[in-house]
Amino acid sequence: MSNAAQPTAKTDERIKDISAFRKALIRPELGGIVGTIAVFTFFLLFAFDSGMFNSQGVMNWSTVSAQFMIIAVGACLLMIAGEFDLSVGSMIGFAGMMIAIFSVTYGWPVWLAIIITFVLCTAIGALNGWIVVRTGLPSFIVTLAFLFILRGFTIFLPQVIERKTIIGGIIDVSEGDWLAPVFGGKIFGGLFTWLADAGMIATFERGTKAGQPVVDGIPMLIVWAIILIIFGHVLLTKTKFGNWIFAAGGDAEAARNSGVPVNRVKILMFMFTAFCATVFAVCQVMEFGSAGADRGLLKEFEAIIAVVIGGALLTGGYGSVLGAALGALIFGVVQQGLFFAGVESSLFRVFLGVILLGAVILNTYIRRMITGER
Amino acid sequence: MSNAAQPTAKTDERIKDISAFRKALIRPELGGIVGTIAVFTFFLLFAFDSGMFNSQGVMNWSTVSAQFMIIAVGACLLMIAGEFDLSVGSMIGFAGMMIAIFSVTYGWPVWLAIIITFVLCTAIGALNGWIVVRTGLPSFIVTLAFLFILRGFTIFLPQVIERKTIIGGIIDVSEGDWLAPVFGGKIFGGLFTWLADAGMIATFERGTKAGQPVVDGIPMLIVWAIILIIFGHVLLTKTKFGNWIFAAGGDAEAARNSGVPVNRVKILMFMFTAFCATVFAVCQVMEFGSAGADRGLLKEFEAIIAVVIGGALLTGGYGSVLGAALGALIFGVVQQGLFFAGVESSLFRVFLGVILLGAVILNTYIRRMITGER
Amino acid sequence: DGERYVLVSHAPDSDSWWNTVKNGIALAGEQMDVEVEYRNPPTGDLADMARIIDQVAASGPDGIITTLADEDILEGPIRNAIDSGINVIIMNTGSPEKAREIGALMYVGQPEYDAGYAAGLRAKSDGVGSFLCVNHYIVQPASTERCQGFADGLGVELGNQMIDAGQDPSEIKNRVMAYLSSNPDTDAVLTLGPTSANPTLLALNENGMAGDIYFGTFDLGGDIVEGIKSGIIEWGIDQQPFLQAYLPVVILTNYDRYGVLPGNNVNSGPGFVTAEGLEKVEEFAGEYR
Amino acid sequence: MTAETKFHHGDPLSDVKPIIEMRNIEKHFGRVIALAGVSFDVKPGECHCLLGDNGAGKSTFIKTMSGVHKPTAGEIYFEGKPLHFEDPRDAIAAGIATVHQHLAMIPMMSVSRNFFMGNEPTRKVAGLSFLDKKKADAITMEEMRKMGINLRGPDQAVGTLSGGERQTVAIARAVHFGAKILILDEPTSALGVRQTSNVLATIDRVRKQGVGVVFISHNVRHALAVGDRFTVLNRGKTLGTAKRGEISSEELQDLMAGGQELAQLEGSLGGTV
Amino acid sequence: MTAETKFHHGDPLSDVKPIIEMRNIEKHFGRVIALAGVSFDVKPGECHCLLGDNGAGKSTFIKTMSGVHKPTAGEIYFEGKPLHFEDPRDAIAAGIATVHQHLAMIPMMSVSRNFFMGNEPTRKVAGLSFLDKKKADAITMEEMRKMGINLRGPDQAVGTLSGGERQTVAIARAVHFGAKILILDEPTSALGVRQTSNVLATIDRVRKQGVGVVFISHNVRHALAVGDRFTVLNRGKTLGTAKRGEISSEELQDLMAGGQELAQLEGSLGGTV
Ligand SMILES: Nc1ncnc2c1ncn2[C@@H]1O[C@H](COP(=O)(O)OP(=O)(O)OP(=O)(O)O)[C@@H](O)[C@H]1O
Ligand SMILES: Nc1ncnc2c1ncn2[C@@H]1O[C@H](COP(=O)(O)OP(=O)(O)OP(=O)(O)O)[C@@H](O)[C@H]1O
Ligand SMILES: [Mg+2]
Ligand SMILES: [Mg+2]
Repeated sequence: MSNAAQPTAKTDERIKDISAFRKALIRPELGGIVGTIAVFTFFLLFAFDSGMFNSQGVMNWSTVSAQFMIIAVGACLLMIAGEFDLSVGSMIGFAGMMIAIFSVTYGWPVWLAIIITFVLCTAIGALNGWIVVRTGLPSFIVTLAFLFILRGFTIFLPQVIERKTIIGGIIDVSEGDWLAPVFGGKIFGGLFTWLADAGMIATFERGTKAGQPVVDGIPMLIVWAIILIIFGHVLLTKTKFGNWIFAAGGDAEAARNSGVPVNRVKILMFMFTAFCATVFAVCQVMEFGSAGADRGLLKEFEAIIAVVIGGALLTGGYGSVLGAALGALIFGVVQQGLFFAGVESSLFRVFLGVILLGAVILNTYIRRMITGER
Repeated sequence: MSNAAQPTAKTDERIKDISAFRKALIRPELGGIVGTIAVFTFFLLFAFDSGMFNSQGVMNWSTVSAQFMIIAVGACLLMIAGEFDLSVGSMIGFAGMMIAIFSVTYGWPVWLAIIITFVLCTAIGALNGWIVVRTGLPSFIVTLAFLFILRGFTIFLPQVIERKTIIGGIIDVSEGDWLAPVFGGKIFGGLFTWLADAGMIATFERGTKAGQPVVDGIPMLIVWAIILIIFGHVLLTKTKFGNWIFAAGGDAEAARNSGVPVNRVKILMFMFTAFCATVFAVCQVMEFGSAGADRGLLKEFEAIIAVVIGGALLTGGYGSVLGAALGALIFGVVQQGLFFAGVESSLFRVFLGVILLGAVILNTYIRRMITGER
Repeated sequence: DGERYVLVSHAPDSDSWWNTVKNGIALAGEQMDVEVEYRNPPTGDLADMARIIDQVAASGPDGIITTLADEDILEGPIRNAIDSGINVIIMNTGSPEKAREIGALMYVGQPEYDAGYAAGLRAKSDGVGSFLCVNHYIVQPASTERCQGFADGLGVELGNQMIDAGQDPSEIKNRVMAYLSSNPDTDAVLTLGPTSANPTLLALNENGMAGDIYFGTFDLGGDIVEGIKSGIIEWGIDQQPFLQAYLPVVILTNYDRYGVLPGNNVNSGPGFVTAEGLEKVEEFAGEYR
Repeated sequence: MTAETKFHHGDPLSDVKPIIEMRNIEKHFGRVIALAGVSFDVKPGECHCLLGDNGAGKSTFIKTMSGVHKPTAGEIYFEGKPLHFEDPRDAIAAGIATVHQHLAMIPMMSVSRNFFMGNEPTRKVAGLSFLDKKKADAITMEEMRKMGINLRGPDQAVGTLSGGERQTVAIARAVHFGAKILILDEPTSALGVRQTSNVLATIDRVRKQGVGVVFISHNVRHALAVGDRFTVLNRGKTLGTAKRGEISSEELQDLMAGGQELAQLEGSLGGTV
Repeated sequence: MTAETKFHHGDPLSDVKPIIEMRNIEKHFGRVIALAGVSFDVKPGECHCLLGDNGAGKSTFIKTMSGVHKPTAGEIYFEGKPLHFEDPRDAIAAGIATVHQHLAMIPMMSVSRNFFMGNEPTRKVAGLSFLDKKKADAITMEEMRKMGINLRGPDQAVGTLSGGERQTVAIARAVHFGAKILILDEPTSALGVRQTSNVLATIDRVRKQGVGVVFISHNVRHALAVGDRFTVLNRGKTLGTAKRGEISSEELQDLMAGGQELAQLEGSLGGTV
């Protein structure tokens, strides 16, 4: 009998159809796309002639957005895996300080300082993750503890070692280093010089750099942002491991029973978040040449906000790296754009709060349509 | 047949008994009690002669702890009801600023300013709660938005109205007001004078107040802390509504189906949290006579930390007000104690993080024993 | 007419001292009939400040007034602004030498270490040997420099005498009390601005040391002036933030309009404000002082 | 009394007024039409079984009855009067107790707090009303003992009870509050043989007290063992209501499966489902 | 073939080597002794039913078999060799597929991602291995069609499926990956008549392919319909294993209820449970 017993497939008369167009629209990034269009339309209308869209202005908000993107990619994957990390901001400060201490105070070669810092910080990320998976505590609490611990050390160590809360002079020591330009350099300098010569972008009018283009290349920060976004997106949507990330965040128990190594996935994502924070810190240190105890304050919230604006679900299992990148772009453009538009700067926070609420409500609506969740 | 069909009651041979002593120990406050004993033992041993335990020193850490207690009570009940509020810190700044603007800038009587501020702030708390229950969004996101919105207004409004970010002069305008001493006054002044005359507490030896007792009364801040703890404890454990708070946090859907008005409970708890934040703000404004845009920074975390150290579960449905009060006490004593003990002050954050982690792991262990949770 | 000048500070949103600066540029803007704007990194993160300078430069103002809170970070962006044809004046933190080096028109302000050092010398001559520095903004290099300068002026090690007081007034107050009760033989208290001075005043009032302990502070504010008047505070170091903001706007405007420029830097501080001649200070403390 | 069972069955006279009557209830969830017009009533002292396939809409239907969902269309008459339930509290106040399919117990709360959740006994002290914990504990212990479960103490957390024990707490609670209607949504699906028999016996006992019982099940035998009337739902519509004795086990099963491929199924399972 | 069923039943010869053999498995959870020494084996091509009361330890037992829990004591032999499962991945790799009582599906993920969760097909591109989404989608659609479920598309989220459909996805997944042992933990308890029959038919089909099936149920009739051997657990211990035909429905029920108050129960329910 066997096969005969199977009822033939049925279609459900109790569900109305939805149009293909609407179906194409329903994706996690939709909120981010709508937001991006809205934000650019707004600023094109109201701040077009404020310098926001000249080469320097574009580079400015691109750089700021790229910063947000770097930490948002890490936070996004971690959030999809069902956890989040409040220690990102402190990690940024800590990583920068470590590089400064290693290279300036101890005089190690900069490449070594960078590599050791990466190892150290991803190890701390792994520790975070290990505590979370071992104790089953909410990551909120565990990473909140590390927020304080890392910030404490970031203030304490340089005071003890150098009796300052800021350590400078990194640009000098990184002269000629092979690894430093990977984080602090710029690329496509030739292209911009050519553009400037062709009169397409502005040049400096005076000083040592007179005649050179005001924008003399794409900072590695932006390159890193693009690399990390592509990496994160491919990892999440095109690989086996990406499926595991979704599964770990969607229902850890179910995933574990289906053979997904949930603990490993979560710990790796904590490490990746720490890695992104370190990339952020190294780029910053290499660009500015100093590390301070105040670096990265509140960046953990900014990362989470960008990710949530980009459509990910705080409780895990749902989201997209492209969405998070768009969220970071919106965040960066709004933050810088409000300045360009001449809005009183203390109102920035009010806007941020309102945008966050609006984005999240829009995203919830979209997500309900996708998952048929109740 | 009916009754006959019921099997007789059985005892379970598959579960080992636990001793009555161990059973008595297993309570949400246990972690808090153990922590408090540990902390006091530590400081009695290492900081006894630093002035930490003379009348002035005791008053010092009591005041700090009382502050934490006031916001911890609100955060605790809200957390047990299954939500939390990241806007507490901003609310403190906002409430203080509103009082200052109403009383100093607009010249309203202080009692009116205080009452209107209470109404305004609890209304904002209700709005928070309403958005959370209506949209079903995580309270993390909603209150994070309000963290930014309220802080933005706290910075923006006084600048627009008074062209300052600190508004002072509240002590002058509150002279003779009937409501102001309820928040800013001290009680039992006579008792302390008597104690000093009897030589039981020290008197000032020099300066303008020579001869007066070093501690001249119990600040209303401490009185408020005690009132709120008692109120919260009775509400939670001795009333119908307390049962609803547990139910709402334990499983909102189940509670709703059993006839618990979950939405009302949650909104009321958001309002109570806002109320506690306002009490904190009013006491502070009345004591210091000024309101600043930077007041209350990071207080939301401190409240959550105290509550979590006190044994409550971040995910709701479990905890105790007494535990939260002990958590606040531990927090306050450690913070001040490190100063008395002369530990490098920037290490305070490191200690805080370590204590938080330790407390939370201890509490998890205790809770698993209670609930048989896996 | 209608020139546009932007002041970029390093202070977080909530720092009340900068208010005077805002009022200073606003008044200058009004008087000179130019457009003025104030920008700052919301959390006080200096890396964010660098971005703001870049951005201000992109918006093409006629001039930028900014601080040099950290040379390493800010030098690049400021140089770029200067090189793209924008006049820059350094205010507040920094030093005349550095300002000249990076090509700014001039420096208006008070070098922090020097101010601390001068205060230390003064305190030493008043017989102070040990002190407590109440640092309410420990992550900011300039704050630490003030404490360091003071210690060097006194000729003692800074060591544990600087505490991380936090920004909450109750915390500051209680930490000061805790420190003083475990170190009762401290000679002096140094606060770094109204944020730490006001709660410290209350702390001293409460533990009875008011008027007894040597109390000096940086920067003025309503309560500080009160304290000086009543003799609790020995002196306040006034760096005249109003001038730091007002003068650059006036100077830039005149430079742009008529090409005139003072030949020297302006040291707006340190000036010691003591109990003498307080009325004007009192009237405008927190707004223009 | 029929052959298959030894339960006493009431004779729900057709002239007895129903306690609750639902007429043409519809319920849509967005694009999903969960109920497309269902009529149903419950009379005092009867056990009315609601049967049907997965997703037929049984749970949705009883949720409109217990105030969890508001119907999209249709009327509800309670004791003859039209009624609107704003939320479950209203339904509970009117006398409708429900044991939901997914248990309405809170694991971290004690048994006695769970038992009285939403119905806490109070005691006035100085004009304020406080929870009467003593009374709550005593009643809980007593009721659980009656159901054959010996608690370690009223403070034991529900999380430490087995699934069957929790189910029993939920039923005991519903029975205790003297409801006029007791709704049980698949109370037996997760239960073992003994627990099932216990639940069926309880239904019988409650019915004798004049309470109307709505019993949802997939198991035809359980339904036939205690039911007085049987309503079958299929894809959001009623296929009709039958009285006890008017319908055989095979016919009922036929209806529940939607009547389609039944010949095949019947053959393959030998009528044992 | 017996009278009650028309299924073909294999004749598990006693000399066929079991695929997996569990000896004296014990499992303690802190103070709770969930399993107090259980022995069990599964032979290829047979359906071995695991029966028992609520909390008897059935789920706990099969979880030790599928690598979710590590046994506190006892040995596991897989194809004659002693084996330790560190986690479910090991068990899956060894060929043990499990459909857990509480579904192992993730509502927000698409059907095809769920189907392949933990077993994703990959494709090499430039030396790196990527998810082969096309293949996954095609297989999912095909397998679901075979089970009688017509998806809107492989990207449909599992959350939009009905409970019965989800159960079917879980079973289809387990069957697809060519397991040597298929464990089903109460697959039928939440299912309607038609879905149940479908699941039983699937068990039969899989068994014919030589797979050993472990089937857990509370329902004696479902068990008798497909089972070849029956092991009854009671309070963490085995009450014994019986072969098909050696035991009657009544005896089995007797054992499952613990044998105590059965006379009473039997009477009150007329043997209908
Ligand atoms: N809140 C909701 N939102 C959207 N659809 C819903 C909701 N609740 C139920 N449904 C849908 O309505 C239909 C009926 O579901 P219901 O739970 O009432 O079935 P049931 O008869 O109780 O099934 P079962 O026997 O599996 O418990 C299903 O298709 C279900 O997916
Ligand atoms: N992780 C765990 N921690 C503590 N106790 C557990 C755990 N898992 C199961 N138990 C206990 O072990 C016993 C057996 O549970 P199990 O789930 O195996 O029963 P079951 O036979 O599957 O019951 P059911 O028929 O209700 O599914 C129960 O008393 C249960 O409470
Ligand atoms: Mg149902
Ligand atoms: Mg089970």
